[in-house]
Amino acid sequence: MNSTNNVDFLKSLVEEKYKVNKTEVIDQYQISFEVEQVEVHRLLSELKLEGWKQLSYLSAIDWIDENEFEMVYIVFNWDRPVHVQIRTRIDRDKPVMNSIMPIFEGCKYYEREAHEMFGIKFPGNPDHEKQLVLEEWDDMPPLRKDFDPQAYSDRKFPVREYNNDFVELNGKKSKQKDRLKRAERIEQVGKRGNK
Amino acid sequence: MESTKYTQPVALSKKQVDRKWWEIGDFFRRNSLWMLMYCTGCCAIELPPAMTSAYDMERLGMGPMATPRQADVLLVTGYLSLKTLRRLIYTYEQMSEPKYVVGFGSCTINGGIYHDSHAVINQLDQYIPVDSYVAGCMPNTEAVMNGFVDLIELIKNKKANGWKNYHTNNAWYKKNQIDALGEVRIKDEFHQ
Amino acid sequence: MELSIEIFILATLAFGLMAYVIGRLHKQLGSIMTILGSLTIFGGIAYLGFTGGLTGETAYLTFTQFEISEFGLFFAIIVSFVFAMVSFFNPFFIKQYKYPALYSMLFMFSLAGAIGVFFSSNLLYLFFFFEFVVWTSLFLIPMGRSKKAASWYYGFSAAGSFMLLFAILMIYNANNGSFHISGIGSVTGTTQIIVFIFMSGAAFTKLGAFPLHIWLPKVLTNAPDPVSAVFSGGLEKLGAFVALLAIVNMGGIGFIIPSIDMYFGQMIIATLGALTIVFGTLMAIRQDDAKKLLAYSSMSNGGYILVGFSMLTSQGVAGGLYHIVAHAIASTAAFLAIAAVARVAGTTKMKELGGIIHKMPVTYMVYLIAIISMAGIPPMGGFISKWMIFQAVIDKGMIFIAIATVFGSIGSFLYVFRPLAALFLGQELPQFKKTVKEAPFFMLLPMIILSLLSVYTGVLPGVIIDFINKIFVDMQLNYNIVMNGFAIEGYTSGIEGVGPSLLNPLLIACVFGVGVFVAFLIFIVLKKSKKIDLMDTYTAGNFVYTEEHLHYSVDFYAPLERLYEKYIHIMKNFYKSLANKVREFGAFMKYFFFTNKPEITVFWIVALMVFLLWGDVL
Amino acid sequence: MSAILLIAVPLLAAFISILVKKVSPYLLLLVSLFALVYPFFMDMSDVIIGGFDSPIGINLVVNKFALTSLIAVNGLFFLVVAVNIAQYKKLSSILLVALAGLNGLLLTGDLFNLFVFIEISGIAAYLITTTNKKPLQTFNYLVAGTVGSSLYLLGLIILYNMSGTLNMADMATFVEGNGMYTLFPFLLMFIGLGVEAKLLPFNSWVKGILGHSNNLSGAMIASVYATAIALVFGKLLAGVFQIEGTLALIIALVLGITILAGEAMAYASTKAREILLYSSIAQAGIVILLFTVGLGAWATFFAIANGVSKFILFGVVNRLTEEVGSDEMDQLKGSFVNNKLIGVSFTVAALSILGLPLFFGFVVKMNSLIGFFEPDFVSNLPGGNFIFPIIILVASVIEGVYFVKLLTKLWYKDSDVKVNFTPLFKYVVVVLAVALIVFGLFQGEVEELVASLINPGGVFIWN
Amino acid sequence: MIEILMNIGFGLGVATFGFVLQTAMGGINRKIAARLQKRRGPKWYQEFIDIFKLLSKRATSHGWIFDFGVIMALGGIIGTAMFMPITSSIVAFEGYDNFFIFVYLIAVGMLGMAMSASGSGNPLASIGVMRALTTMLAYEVPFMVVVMTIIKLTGTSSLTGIAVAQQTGDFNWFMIALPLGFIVAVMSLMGMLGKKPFETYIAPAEIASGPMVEYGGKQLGMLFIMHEITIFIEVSLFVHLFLGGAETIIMFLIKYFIVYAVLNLVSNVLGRFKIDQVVTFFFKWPLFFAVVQAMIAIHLGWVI
Repeated sequence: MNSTNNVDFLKSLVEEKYKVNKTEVIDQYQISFEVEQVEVHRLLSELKLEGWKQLSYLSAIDWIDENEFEMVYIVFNWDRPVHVQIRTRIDRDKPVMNSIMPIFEGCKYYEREAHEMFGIKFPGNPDHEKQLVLEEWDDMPPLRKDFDPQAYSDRKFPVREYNNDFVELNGKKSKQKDRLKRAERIEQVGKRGNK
Repeated sequence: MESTKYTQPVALSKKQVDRKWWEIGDFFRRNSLWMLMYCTGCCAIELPPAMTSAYDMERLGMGPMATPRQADVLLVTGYLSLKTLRRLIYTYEQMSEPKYVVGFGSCTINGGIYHDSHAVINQLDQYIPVDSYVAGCMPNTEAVMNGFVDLIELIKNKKANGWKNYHTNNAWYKKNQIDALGEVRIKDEFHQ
Repeated sequence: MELSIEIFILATLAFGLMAYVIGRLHKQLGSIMTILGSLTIFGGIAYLGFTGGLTGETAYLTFTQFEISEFGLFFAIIVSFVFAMVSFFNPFFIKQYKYPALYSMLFMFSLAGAIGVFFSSNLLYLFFFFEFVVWTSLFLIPMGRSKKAASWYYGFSAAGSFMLLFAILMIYNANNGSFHISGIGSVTGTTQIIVFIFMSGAAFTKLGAFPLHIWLPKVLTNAPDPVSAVFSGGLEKLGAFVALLAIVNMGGIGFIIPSIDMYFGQMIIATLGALTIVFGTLMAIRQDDAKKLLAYSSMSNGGYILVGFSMLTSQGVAGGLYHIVAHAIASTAAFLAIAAVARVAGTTKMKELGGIIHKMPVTYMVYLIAIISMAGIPPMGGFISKWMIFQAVIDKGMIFIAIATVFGSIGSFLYVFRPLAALFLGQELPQFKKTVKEAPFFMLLPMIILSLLSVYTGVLPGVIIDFINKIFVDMQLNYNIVMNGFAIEGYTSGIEGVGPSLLNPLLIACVFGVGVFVAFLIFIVLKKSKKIDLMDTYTAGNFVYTEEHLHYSVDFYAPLERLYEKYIHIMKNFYKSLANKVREFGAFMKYFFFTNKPEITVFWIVALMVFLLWGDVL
Repeated sequence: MSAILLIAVPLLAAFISILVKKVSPYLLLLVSLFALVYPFFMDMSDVIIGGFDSPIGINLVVNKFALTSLIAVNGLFFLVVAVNIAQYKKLSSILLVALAGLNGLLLTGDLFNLFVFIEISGIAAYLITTTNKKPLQTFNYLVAGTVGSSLYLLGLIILYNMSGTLNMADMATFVEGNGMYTLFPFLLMFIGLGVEAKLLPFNSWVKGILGHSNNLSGAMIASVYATAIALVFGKLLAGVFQIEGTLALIIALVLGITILAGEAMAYASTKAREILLYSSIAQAGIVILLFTVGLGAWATFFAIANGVSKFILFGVVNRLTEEVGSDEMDQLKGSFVNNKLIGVSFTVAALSILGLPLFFGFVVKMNSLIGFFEPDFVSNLPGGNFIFPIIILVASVIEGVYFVKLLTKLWYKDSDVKVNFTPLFKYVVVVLAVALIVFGLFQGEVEELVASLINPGGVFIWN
Repeated sequence: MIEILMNIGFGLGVATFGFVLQTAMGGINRKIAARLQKRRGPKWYQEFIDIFKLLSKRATSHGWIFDFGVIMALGGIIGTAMFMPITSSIVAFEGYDNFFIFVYLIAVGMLGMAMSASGSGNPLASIGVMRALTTMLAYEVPFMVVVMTIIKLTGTSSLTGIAVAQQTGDFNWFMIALPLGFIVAVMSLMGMLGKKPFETYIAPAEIASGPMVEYGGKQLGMLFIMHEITIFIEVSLFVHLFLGGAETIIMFLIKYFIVYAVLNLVSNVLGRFKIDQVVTFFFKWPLFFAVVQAMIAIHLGWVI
């Protein structure tokens, strides 16, 4: 029961029954499938029957360019040590994904965190709307790509103003000015980079 | 040089007597500074070397104490996220007067490497009065010891009255706190 | 002026009947009658007792004979004082009872019975009053929470008093037909041993000592609050009275154990007393109900009295007697304080109470003084008696009894402190902020008197020590407690050049006072501290807003209780199985003999015939 | 004014009452009142019947003991009749016969005559128990009763064959001489009377009869008949019987087991009537024990005290079961809450049985126990002087526990059913309760009464 | 009357002497411990500075019971210290220094502190008090058995009497005379002082310094004074009972220093027991040794 045929077993198991958009074997212990949003629940329950009882993680990836979220479910089987990642693409504007509470009870807090960080709604999970980590948060969900922490920080937290009185100190020219110019340049590159 | 001729002792006013008592109190206060064992951030790793044999904080009369009621010095070691800041303010208000705050590391000075994060405040001074800072991103132990000696000097020269400022311009501090944190004492599902 | 004790007994009965009659018309008036009655009785006995005005002849109750003895007076004054103090509480609790008028009457009747026991010189009529107390107090119990406690109480008390009766009849047989109380001393040989066993059995049941203690916690918890105060303060002293007669009056029983020069009988009583102390303390520590805790504490203090008496030295017996006084006052005060809290808060469970001190400070001070005396801490009376008992135990060199007494006294710190911390101090629970208010004046009065008395007995023991010396003279015991100045002379070891160890309670109190004054000075000189609310406490940075989370009262001594949790139900299960055996025996006999078929009778007739003729004719 | 009237008048009245039906209850009342009052002023001489003097002829023994027992039994009889006459009119003739039988039982000095009166009173008893509407139980009672009396007759025949006389006094003198031979007949007679006196192995009928008793039969059997039989049996045991050797052992065993088992059975049962009947078995055992041991004087008063208390207890419990429907303790709970007077007298009766102070029971129990511990007392039962007092004390502890359980249930729970008692019954019960208290308080007078039953030497005068 | 006042004055002197002595000893021992760890350690008078600093701070109070308890605690302990004999001749109240007074008056102090701690409304304080009382139950029983053996042997329960008995030679020091008893007494003393193995009730890591959670400023200062005087009482009790008291003050100081230093060093090395381990520990070996010692000494009379 070495790990290679585990991966083949999985591939055969999933690809026959489900329309798999993309499969990727990261290494002998990790495999990821991308399936349609509708089939996720059936696939997860089948994997669970096969032995993948543990829901290791549930989160989302924000593809802002394609205006989509990618939900990622990682399940793990203790007998056949393979991490299976189930990925689906859901719409970004109205992100709704049915909760997998009936299959994996443990997803309650993951879904709550996903809602808090990405704003994805999970009907079926009773308290997914509640606040989990962020206290008194008054802005858009922070892990969305279009959220700018720098702006938030500047807006909320005053920055210490330094007075440049010690430009010339006992004869040596202060390097303060070129330091500021370099910081400015880095910032520009940072902003342009992700456009 | 003052003259050494004997002069009639002049009766001190009530205020002056209190002043004298306060100076004596300062001597005791600066020679037995108890720090509160509350390591808020990553600079706290610098405290054990300060206590052990190389630098020995105890010879300055400083030792760790468990509760804010007993402690004099609040060491703010490292970055301060919003949640930690709320607890820090609550603890600071529980400490008995006169109390001092020492800011460790650049995160308390100008936000340090987390200056652009949405969760970390950039300047501790806005929220609670800080008496002395120790610069450096993870300041060296000598720097930490210097910070303590600076604090002792400040107390000696009667300049370490951050706790007085907290009383005098309390409104300003409170406003800053509300701006940054929204509300210091939160009431939610986890805090009935 | 001369008055016969019989007048007092009849007066109490008359007060009882009056209380009943008035009680039928108006509840409150009936209970006020009990206050007047018990106060006059206590005043009369105390005043006449001290001025020697009490006489023993009987004009109306001709069948009984009374004799005014010092130790009878000692007990009568204590018990009537306890009754008087507790009666102040009756008017406030009368509304809760099903039969208020009957309650007032039986309250007075049990007082009359108790006085009768202490003064009667004819043993049979000592038993008459003993039984009278049993059934009058029996009907007081079910007026409280549970009904089963009454049958437990009657089962044990009946067993105890019938043991006493058997002993009395044995004495009657041995002294060819005389019931006089001095007959106890003049019994010899095996009858003496039998009488000793049965009388100490009776004492054990009434005191609630180790083997026969099951009823005490059940009754004191479930009886109405004033009744449990009367039980633990007053009626338990009947057991002490019988113990005094059995252990001390009869002198040593059995052979003398050379190494600790104690009689074998007294040794057994001492070990059982020590077991009572340890068992009472261990059980008291784990109780959650304050009344049950105090019940076990009075059981453990009963153990101290037994250990004190069984030493048969002047220190020991005097310690036992002094402990009766100190314990009566302290446990009555403690019970009354808990009753005052229960009246207002509705429950005595420590889980549900907290922070009562903020609304009932005086009750708190009374309870504090009571537990200081119960734990045996210096300025109060309990310390002197425990000091004397320790001296006696050391003088005898009994190690295991010493361990038990020390364990008991230190353990008493633990269990007396539990209600203090869980019930009075700690966070003030919101539901009690509105309902709880300080007890009315007439409830505070007896409590304050009791606390002043326990302070008095702790600081100036002179009066009680003289009284105890008079008792020793009256009982022809060659014991004596020497008092030089204000100090009590303790244990003189007879090693030359070494004086007796002195205890000067007045000096201790003064020094304690000076210490407190110095501390108060230090406190006043320094800066005034800022008053802050109880909820503003160090919670390691967490924001906690509900009082229940910050009040520590459930399972107060959890680590200690875990150590002996498995062994606590042994005695209770033993008695339950005993009761079941009797029931099974009855059921079997019923099943076997009472079937509808008459042939059973015919079978037995034939069987008896065969059995009879077995030897001779066949 | 001889004592024979006590038997003759009731018989005559019984005969008349059959003829004139509608006047019979008043006749019954009148005659039982007469039977109660007459003993006070009839003369104390023995009555010879039919001219033959004592060893041959039948004579009625009238002495202090007979007088007290007559007053007691007739008093209880009158009370039972007075209270229940309204309900059981048609039984009056049988009751008259019963009255005659009981009086004969107590008076007769002749052993065969005793058998005759046992039969008469027994038959009246069977007829009274028919009112329980439990034919099987009455049949059992009939069988057991007849077996008992015929055994008694068999023993008597053997004795008569040996001694040649039927008179009790002569029989007593004859038995002194040759005790050895009289063991077997005495055992027979003991068993015979034991059935009626409810001793353990022979009393299987008691549960059926008293378990389902009603107002009349309960009080009649439990108090009147029990007292009468106990007193007669006691008279025989104290005077006639010669108890030693294995007979003594058997009697000791039977009595000991009866007392302890009676209490245990009462403790084990949950029905109110069952508790009372087992307690009366135990009380009967104690009374018989006191008579055999030789403490006859106090035994009589013990029986009378028990009779009075049982009258109150059974009367009240039967009335309650009639209203509530079942006599299960839980159903009866709280029934004294709304009729306190009955409750108080019930409690007084119960405490008097327990032997608690202030009540007649205490005086009786204490003095009988003291009797055991008299310095010069020797009991003819095996097992020394101290076994039986211990048994009595242990029994009274068990008795105390179940009575207290009963009392707390009756007093301190709340009940829904409102039970009302007839004013006459209330009046009678209260008078008896007051009597119990009065006798309990004035112990001096009670002692004089008892002293009259003992001759200076301390021996109980039975004839 | 004057004589009594003189004695009380003398007693107060003894109490202050005790406080000063113990605070100095505390500072010195902190320096010794530091030097063992190759660091300079605080000034020897550091403890004085700590206490006076606390007294100079502005404290917070949770109500009258919170303050009354502290006053009663300090008062009780000062009262106990006034009875303590320094040497067999210097004692405030001649003949009244009975052993039981010390055990029970310390209890007043403990009760006062316990009362005000649980009055402060902090659950950690109540848990600390519970642990303190449980530990007291544990270490007190073996100690009392050993002391009872001593009282039985010497015939008197007054400390000066016991010290004189050891000095004048009819017993040599009970350290030697009752070896097992001495070991038990050392363990109990460590329990009494609240030194490291039995420090469950001031466990800074678990329950944030136990009963002293809510104290700051002057209340904490007063409790520190009380703590110092309590240590003085317990150590000098130990010295009088086991090391034969002292003829002169210097002897007393030396013995006092040795006992306290040794205990301090031992405790610096050890970790901390859990609370039920403390109870089971004391009721296993120490109690067994105490009983064996008592048996041997009293009934068999073998005293070295």
